[in-house]
Amino acid sequence: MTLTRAKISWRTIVSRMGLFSLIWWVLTNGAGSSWWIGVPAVLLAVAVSIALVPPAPWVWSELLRFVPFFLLRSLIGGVDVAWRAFHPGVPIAPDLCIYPMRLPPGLPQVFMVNTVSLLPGTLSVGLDQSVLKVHVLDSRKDFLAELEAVEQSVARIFGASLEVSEGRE
Amino acid sequence: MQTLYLALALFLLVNLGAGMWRIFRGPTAADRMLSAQLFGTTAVAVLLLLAQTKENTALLDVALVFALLAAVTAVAFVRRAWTDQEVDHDSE
Amino acid sequence: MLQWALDALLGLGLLWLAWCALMSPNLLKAIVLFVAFGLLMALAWVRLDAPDIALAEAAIGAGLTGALLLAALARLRFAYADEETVGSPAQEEAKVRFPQWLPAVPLLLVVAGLGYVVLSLPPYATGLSTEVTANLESSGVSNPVTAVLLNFRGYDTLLELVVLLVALLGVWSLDGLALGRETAPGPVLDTLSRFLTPVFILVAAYLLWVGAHAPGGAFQAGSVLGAAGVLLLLAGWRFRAGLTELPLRLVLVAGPGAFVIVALVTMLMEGQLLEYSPEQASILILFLETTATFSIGATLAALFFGGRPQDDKEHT
Amino acid sequence: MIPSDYLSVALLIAGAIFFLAGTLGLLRFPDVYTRLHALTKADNVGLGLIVMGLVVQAESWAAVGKLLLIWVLVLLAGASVAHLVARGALQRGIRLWKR
Repeated sequence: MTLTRAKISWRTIVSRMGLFSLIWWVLTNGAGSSWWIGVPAVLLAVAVSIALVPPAPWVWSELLRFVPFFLLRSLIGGVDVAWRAFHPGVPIAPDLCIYPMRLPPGLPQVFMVNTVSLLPGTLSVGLDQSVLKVHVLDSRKDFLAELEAVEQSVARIFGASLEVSEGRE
Repeated sequence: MQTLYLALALFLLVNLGAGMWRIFRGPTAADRMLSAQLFGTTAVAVLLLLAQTKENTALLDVALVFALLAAVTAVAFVRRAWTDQEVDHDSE
Repeated sequence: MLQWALDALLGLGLLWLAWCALMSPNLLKAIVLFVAFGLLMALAWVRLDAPDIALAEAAIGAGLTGALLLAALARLRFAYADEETVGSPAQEEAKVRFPQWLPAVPLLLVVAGLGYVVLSLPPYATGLSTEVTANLESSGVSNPVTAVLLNFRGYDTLLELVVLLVALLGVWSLDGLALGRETAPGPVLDTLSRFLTPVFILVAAYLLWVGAHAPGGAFQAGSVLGAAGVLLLLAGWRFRAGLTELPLRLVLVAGPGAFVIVALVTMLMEGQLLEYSPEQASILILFLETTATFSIGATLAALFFGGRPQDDKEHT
Repeated sequence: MIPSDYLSVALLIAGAIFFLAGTLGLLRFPDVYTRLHALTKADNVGLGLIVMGLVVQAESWAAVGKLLLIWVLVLLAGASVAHLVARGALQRGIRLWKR
C-alpha cells in the first residue's frame, strides 16, 4: 500500500472533474436541477480519487487508438471461446506460460493484466515482480505476438518506453 | 420488438438455469463462485432488456447497481471465504 | 404468453433456489445459492412493477449480504479451525440437546398468525395509495415511496436506522474474532478498489438525488457507499487509528441523530412528531437522507469489518 | 421496422448467443481456468452486443452513456475478478487441466 506522492497538477484535477461531471450528467440524464447534489458529489469524488489514484500520464490520443483495437480483439476473443464451447470435441489445449513484462509497475502493468484477460485465448493468472503468468486456452496458437502487441500499445498509452526499462535487471 | 425483448430475457433466464448446474457440481469452491458471476452478468443483461420493455429508466439504475456490486461479492469470496486447501465436504 | 413463461420461471426458480439454499449442507454453496436468490428476487420485483424494491434488493440483497455472509463464513471457519469442521464432538452434542423439530413450533405459530391476518382482511380494499397520491403535493418529493418512507411514516425509517445501529452495537459487543492472516491483495484488486471508489460515490449521490422523484433513496445510496467501504477493506485498506474512534462513531450516529433532532424540533414547532410543513419538507428530507446515507454506509462497512476497529491490531 | 431496428435485433440475438456460449463453456470446459476463459470473454462480449443493440434504439445521449457506463463497469469488474479467481486458484494449488 505504498502511495507515491506524485505531484498533483491542475491538469489532473480539471480532467478528473470533467470526467466525473460527465458521469454525473450521464447518470442523471442531464437533469439541470441535479447539480445541487451533483457539484458536492463530483468534488467529493475528485478529492477521493486524488487521494486514491495517483495521477497517470495518459496519452489520450493513444488511448483512443487503443479502443477500437481492444474492442475488435475482445470480440474475436468472444468468438474464439464461443467456437470452442460449441464445438462437439471441445478443441482446447490449455497451458501456462510466463511473460516477463517490460512495462513499469503500477497502473501500466495492471492495465495490461486486465486487457490480457479479455483478449482471445489468454487469461492472466498471476503477476509477480513484473512477471506475468498467462493461462492460454490453446497453446498451439501464437499468443506471444499478441502479448507483445498489447504491451507495445499499453506502453504508448502511458508514454513509457520499453527499451529503456529493458535493462532494469 | 417487445416480444423479442421478452423472448431474449426468457432465453437468458433459461440459460442461467443451465449455468446453475455448476453451483451443484463444483468441484471446487471457485467453480461455484463462477456461477454467481454468471448470475451477475446475466442479471444485468436481463434488466437492460426489461428496462426496454417497460420503458422505465429506473431499471437501468438497478442494472447499474448490479454491475457495481457483483464484483464486491466475488472479491469477498476470493479474499475471505476461500480456504487455503480445497476440501469439499459434500459429495453429491 | 411470454410474460407468463417468464414469471412462472422466476417464481419457480425462486422457490427452488430457496429450498436448495436452506437444504445445502455445504455453507459456501448455500451462500452462492442465496446470492443467486437475491439476483432473481430483484428480477421478480421488476416484473411486479416495484423498481424501488428491486433497487434495494440489488444493493442490499444481492450485493452486500453476500459479502457479509462470506465474511461470516470465513470467521466461522477460522474459529473452528482447530476442531474438525464436520461432526465435531461439540456439534454432535449440540444436535442431541437441541431437537430439530423445535424451531418448527414458533414457525407454525407465525404461519398461523399470518394466515389469520390474511383471512381476516376485508375482501375489497383500496389500500392507501390513493391517499398517498392525494397528499403527494405536500410531501416535498414526487416519488410516492420516498414520501411514505421519509414523511408520512418517517418514524418507520427512524426506527430502521436505529435497528441497523443496534445490530452494529451487537456485533461490537461480541468478542471480536480475529481474521486469519490476510494475503497481499495484489495490484489488480488494489487498482480496482481505487478506481471504483469515486464511481461508487457518484452513484450513491445519484441514488440519493433520484430518490426524490424516482426509485432510489438513502438506503440504496447508503448500501452503495457501504459497498465501497467493503471493497476498500477487502483490498487491505485500513483507516488510521485516530479516525476509527470518535469520527467513525459520529458518522454512525449522524443519521439517526439528525432524525431524532428533526423529530423533536418538528414536535415543538408543528405539534406532531416528524410533521414537516410543506415548504420545508423538501429540504428537510434531503438533509435527513444525506445524513442517513453516510450513516448507513458507515454502519454496513463496519458490520462487514466485524469487531471494533481499534481491536484490529494485526494490520499495518 | 426501420433499418436501425434490424441492426438492433441482430445485435441482441448475437448477444444472447454469446451468453449461451458462456454457459456452455462453464458446463463443458474441464477446469476452473478454462471455465474462466469462457465466462469472462463470452459473457462480456454478449453483454457488449446487447448494450450495442439497445444503444441503437436509445433516445438520448445520456441513455447511451449510461448503457456504456454499465458495460465498462462490468468489463472492468469481470476482468479483475477473473484474474483474482485464477490467481487464487493457482496460489491454492488447483492444478490445471492439460490435454
